[in-house]
Amino acid sequence: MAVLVIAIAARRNLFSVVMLAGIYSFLMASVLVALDAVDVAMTEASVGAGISTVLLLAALYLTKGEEAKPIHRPWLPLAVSIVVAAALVYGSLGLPAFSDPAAPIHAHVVPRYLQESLRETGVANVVTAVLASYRGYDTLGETTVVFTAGAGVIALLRLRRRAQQRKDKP
Amino acid sequence: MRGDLVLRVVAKLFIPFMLLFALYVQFHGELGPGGGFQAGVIIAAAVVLYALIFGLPAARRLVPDRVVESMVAGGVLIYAGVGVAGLLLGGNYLDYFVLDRNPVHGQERGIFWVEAGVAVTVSGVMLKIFYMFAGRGRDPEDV
Amino acid sequence: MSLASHYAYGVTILLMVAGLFIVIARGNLVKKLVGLAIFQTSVYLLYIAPGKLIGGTAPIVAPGFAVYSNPLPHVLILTAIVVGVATLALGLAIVVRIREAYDTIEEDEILAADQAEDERQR
Amino acid sequence: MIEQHLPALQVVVPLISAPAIILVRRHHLAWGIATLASWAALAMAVAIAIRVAETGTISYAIGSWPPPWGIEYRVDALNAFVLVLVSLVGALVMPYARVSIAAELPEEQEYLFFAMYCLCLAGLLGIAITGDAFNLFVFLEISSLSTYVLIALGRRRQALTAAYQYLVMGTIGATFYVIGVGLLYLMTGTLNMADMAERLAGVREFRPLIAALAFVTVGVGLKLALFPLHQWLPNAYTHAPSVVTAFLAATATKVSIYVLIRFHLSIFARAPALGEVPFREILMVLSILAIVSMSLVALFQDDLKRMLAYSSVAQIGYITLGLSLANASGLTAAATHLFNHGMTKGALFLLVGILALRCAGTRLSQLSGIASRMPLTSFGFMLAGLSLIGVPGTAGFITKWYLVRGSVERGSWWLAALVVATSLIALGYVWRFVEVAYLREPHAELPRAGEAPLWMMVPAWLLVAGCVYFGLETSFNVGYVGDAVKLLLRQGGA
Repeated sequence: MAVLVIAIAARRNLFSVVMLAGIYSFLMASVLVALDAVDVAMTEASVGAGISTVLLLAALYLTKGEEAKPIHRPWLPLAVSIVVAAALVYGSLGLPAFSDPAAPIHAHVVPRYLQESLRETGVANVVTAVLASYRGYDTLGETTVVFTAGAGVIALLRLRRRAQQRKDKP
Repeated sequence: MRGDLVLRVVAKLFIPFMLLFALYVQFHGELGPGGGFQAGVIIAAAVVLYALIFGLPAARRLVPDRVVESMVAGGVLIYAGVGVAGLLLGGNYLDYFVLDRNPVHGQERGIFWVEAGVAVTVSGVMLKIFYMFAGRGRDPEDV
Repeated sequence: MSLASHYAYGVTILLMVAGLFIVIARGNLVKKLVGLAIFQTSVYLLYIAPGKLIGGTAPIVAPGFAVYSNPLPHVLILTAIVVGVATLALGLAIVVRIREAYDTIEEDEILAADQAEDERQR
Repeated sequence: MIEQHLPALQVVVPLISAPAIILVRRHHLAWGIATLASWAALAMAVAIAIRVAETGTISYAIGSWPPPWGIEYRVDALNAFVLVLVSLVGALVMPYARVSIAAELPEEQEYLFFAMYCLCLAGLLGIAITGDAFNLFVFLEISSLSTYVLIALGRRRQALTAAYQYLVMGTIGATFYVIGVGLLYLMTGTLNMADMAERLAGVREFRPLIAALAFVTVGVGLKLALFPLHQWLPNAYTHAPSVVTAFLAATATKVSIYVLIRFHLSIFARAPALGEVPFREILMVLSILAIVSMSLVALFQDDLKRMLAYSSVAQIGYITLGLSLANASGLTAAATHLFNHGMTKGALFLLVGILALRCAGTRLSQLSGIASRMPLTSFGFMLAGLSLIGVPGTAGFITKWYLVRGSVERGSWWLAALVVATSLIALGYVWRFVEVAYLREPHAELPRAGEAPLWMMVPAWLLVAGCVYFGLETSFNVGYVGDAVKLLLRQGGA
């Protein structure tokens, strides 16, 4: 995966960048399956590798396929990235070890979901139970986010030619 | 590509199964992985496949823009409406317990409708976005 | 606290920073969005990886299993994925409009066009 | 029975009206629904604020799942105050939007604008009211996505680039926030803010907490245009439609500041980790840099909208300066300035919108002698400008007074002097408008039409009147904020 990301950074043909990003999503999905997150993996595969790729290709069709050569030297971005990485490494050193059942995330809040959800909601898939019931309000928010994006795309792309010309010549 | 007989036949065979699979994912979400979001994506994908093979205008006749826009808004209204129903029946917002005399059945009913709302909005939005992007380049006056 | 136990975090951090770098360093508007998507995707690992319990199974209650991986991060990340794709769609719509208005999707060329316009108005 | 459910309805009413608007599609009806929703939101916010003042903190469990398993809405004096501010500005800009949007947008886009506006309002209210750290992220994204669209609807093509720039920076900010919350979740196992605060007190491993706080601060800092993360703001404010600029300037950054306050002062209140890193000192240095540099930049702007945008970044600096003082006066200054500056900037941007509607543009050179044609607008601008400077008798003065007091209490006389000195720079840029408007010969291209319709004048003047009223009558904002500050300091165990 790391190799892929570096390839994405280096490639200037946008078409291959999009393809590589799709492969990246698939790899991510398989890693997620390995981590027992089947619902997430399914979504990532359909969204990351499916929808995103289609959207990017459609957008590329409407724009152009090559990236111009970067002019400035990437020192500032590099510096920012290194600072962020340092902060993350610093923070992650104090985190609980991988697969430690005593870690707070396994000990607090979650046990009720795992033990009670079948009895309380009648749903065997705990992810669905938490998603739609315990934290159903988040999902309402999520649906609204999708709705916002949809309405936003309508608002942005519905413009007729007339309105655009006015925009071109301010 | 639009004239290819094999493609047309295969697509016609394929699309009903995709829709069926979407329904499976939708209703099976309580037992296995899946749910409204994934089902919505699959429904949208089926129509997108139809558009790719029979052309965008044909797909737009099959599922007109007005319907899609109503779906975009309708899903959110269904979801939020379940919440309001909870309020009206004397519970808190998004309270599913009060939706049925048996609280567990109430939960199941609430989850069912909520997932349906998600699926409707998601498929509507995905389809709308596809129409928007795909229709943009082909507009005769917009080259 | 062995090195192996933090391997997952290491990978996550690497991916995250690479995505962030693409966003800031690249001038092409589409590529920036791809970088943004990678940046967001890598955050998923930060949530999901610690939720895994070795020997555990996916959190679907069934007889015969006692140890499940943590479902809460899965729920959160499902939401995050959806938010990510919504952002991407909106971003691309804006890019398409920018392309129509400026005839380019390179940041430098857009800046130059804006400056030229400012000069004219003065 | 209904009062009990107000916290949920507060957010849900504007949220439901957005899809309803998409369904009806007619732009007059769309305006009607949006207006109804925003005035209803105002009424509910006031009702909630009164209840909080009477009975103390309200907790509302959504879906009847008890926290921390379900999502909790938790309203105390601080967020009730923010709710009132957001919904007040939201309600006031609606009549204005009726005329201004008809003038700035093609008719087929109007209903979409109002839908986006409702979503943005719902998102901002949701951020302010929620007691769950991840739910906050979801509503942050609702408000952000709709904001990007609202900005991109601006008339000129620069609006698109401004929206894109904001989209990229805003998404990085939101992702940073998620990283921060993720780290907190890994250390505490909970997402509920109150629960988190309690459990943080017991966490002994400092490093993830410090990293988490840093990520949340930077992430929210991007949204609130904390210097030097403010690059998106001037472009966005300059090119967005006038109503949007006024609404965002008065609310969006203020809500983000609320989030910052919430994290630093209530969630991390009892975490021993905070003492390890000089967050307050860093914040103070950044605030001072923001105030001085951005005030100077504003002084040399040619475009009125852009001048006000830079001045916003400087004013945000005053708020964070108050936070960094970390004593009662400083916090009071910060919280009252949320309200006062929201009102002042809202008024100024609404008035600039009127100028933009009537004149060729908002460059100072295009506005010379405008006072002779539009005396009410110009006079209103001057009054609100006085509040921006902080002249006694206006709302802005209250803030400056508490800031100076807070600095003196800490023994930093130089800081007090700095606050006074930078106010003089604000005097400088407000004076530039006054000079151009009142003392120059009228511009040849000035319109004959005179003042704008009442739909636009009344909301703008209500805010101007608020700037003066709240400068003389301080029982609402200082009184209410006093409660909030006491609560915050008590949570800190101080």
